[in-house]
Amino acid sequence: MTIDLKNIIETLIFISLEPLPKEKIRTLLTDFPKEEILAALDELVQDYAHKNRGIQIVQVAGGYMFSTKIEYDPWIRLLLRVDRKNRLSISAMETLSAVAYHQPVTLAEISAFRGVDSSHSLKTLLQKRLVKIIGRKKSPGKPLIYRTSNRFLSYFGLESLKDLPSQEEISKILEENQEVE
Amino acid sequence: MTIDLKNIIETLIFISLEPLPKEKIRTLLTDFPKEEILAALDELVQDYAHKNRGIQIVQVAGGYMFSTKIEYDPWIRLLLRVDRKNRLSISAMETLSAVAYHQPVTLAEISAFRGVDSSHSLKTLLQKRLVKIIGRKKSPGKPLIYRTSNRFLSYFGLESLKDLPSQEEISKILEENQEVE
Amino acid sequence: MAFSAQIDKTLEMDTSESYQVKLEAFQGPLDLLLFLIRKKKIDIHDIPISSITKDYLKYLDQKEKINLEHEAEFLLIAALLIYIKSQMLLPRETVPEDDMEDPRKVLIDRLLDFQKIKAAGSLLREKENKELKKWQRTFLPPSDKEKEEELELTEISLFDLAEAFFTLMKKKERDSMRTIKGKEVTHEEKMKEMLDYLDKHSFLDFIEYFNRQETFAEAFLSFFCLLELIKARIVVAIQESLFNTIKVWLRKESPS
Repeated sequence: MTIDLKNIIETLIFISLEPLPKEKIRTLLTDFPKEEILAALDELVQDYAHKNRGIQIVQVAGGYMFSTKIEYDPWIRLLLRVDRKNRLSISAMETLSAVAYHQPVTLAEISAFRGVDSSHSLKTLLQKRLVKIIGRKKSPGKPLIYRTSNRFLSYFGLESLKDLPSQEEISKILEENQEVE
Repeated sequence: MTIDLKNIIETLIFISLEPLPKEKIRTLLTDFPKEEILAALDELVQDYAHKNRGIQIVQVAGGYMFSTKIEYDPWIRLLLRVDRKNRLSISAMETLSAVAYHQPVTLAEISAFRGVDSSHSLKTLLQKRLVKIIGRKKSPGKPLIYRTSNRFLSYFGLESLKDLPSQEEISKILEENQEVE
Repeated sequence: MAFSAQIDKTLEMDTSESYQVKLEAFQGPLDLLLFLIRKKKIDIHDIPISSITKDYLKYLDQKEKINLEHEAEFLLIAALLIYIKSQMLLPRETVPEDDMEDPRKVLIDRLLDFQKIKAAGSLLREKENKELKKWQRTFLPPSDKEKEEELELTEISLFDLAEAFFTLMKKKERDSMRTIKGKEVTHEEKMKEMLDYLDKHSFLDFIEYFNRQETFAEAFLSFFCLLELIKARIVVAIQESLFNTIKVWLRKESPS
């Protein structure tokens, strides 16, 4: 059997428990030219995407990782004997969206955006590691500053913060809401 | 996309925490006839075996599981080595937290606080330059005294050590969440 | 007014929750305000402030019976509305239009921001629903030939760091409580512990070992045990110079 660049990359992504960044793959494979690596990577992702397969390679949080496809969720839960994974509460989701769109942000700012005290939701998000403390604001009281984490990105299947729903998508939702009422 | 028996099996083997026995697969997929399951399983193993791939499905300890191929071991080791270098283990983080909140501090004091010998973690932190030696204590044995470095501050976005989260701030987060759960 | 009746019903729902307002429909004053605007089927940019304010203040009236302390934001919104209302009621001076900032703008901006967050939240929810059905492995494949490493973290934040510390501190507090309460280390146990340690490690740094003892009693006991072990010629203790640590070694020829 031959040593194949595509196979090496497949193995690396398979073995990595975190999304494996493109740059890291390149630094690990210094013997191969950059173009070849990128081409093999693309080909690999396409292989999994196009063929009728149960598992796939997804691009999240700035890296590549293996994941199952959504349609097989019922069988996985059967195997692992678990219920549907818990969703975030409404207030946690809103708090998270306030952090995502206004980061870096303080608790007071989040509460102002949402119009309610958000300390409880923020705690939940910290515990779930979807949000992290990155330091303190240089203002009176030196409040802690929060940002979304890498786990946030993979939780929502986002490659980077640029992939957050855009202003256009949000405006569309707002218009739809108005039409409904 | 269609739900395919072979894909279901592939997903189950992928996500299973231990080698997945044939019988287990059959008990999970009672909707499918036994012959079909065995045929799909064979086909799946053949797929991986015959095509030039980086990963394979192997039969061990009475079950099926995904495995990497031996020829790619050098790259796996490379990845694991790089990962280790860039990560802080839980014990290193505990040690770092002990230094951060108790500084200036000696190894014996850190070990006493954590209840385990912390020399290895401390060495890691020194190598990562998150901790520095500032001198020796004027006590029997003249142990070295450690402090967090400037790099520690910039890593965590802190202006000064006064900005570390206080016990009140953290216990608020920890305790109220415990009530919820 | 039919509309008021409907609002009142909603208010009853809220008051029964003693206004923590964790209902699906309402999370707080901005939510309520949006609700009021929507029920009147009006554009957010064209809020008929006086009637909305009336409804809102009525709502606040009811709320006062309950719990105002926690929701400082309520007062802020109320103050904002009252301010806007007063501006609208006051006879206008003849100031050129564009010199006057529309007091409603502040409120509209906040409401728009708020709406956007809610809308973004609903878009994220769709993604969440999809992602929760995908599964990743949380373990290294067993084929990995490297020896098992301790669990590692990739992204540590200040919170993780602080949490690690205060959790350790709590654990230590609990442990020392237990020791004080009764768990007495016996002479034999301590002796065995020291010998086990010496078996595993080539030597024992006694100062460090001494410092690591959780209580004074235990530290004293370990010192006593050391003396006994020396006397029994099981170990040898060496202090290279004054103030240097005491190193304890197992005697090779020690009676077994």
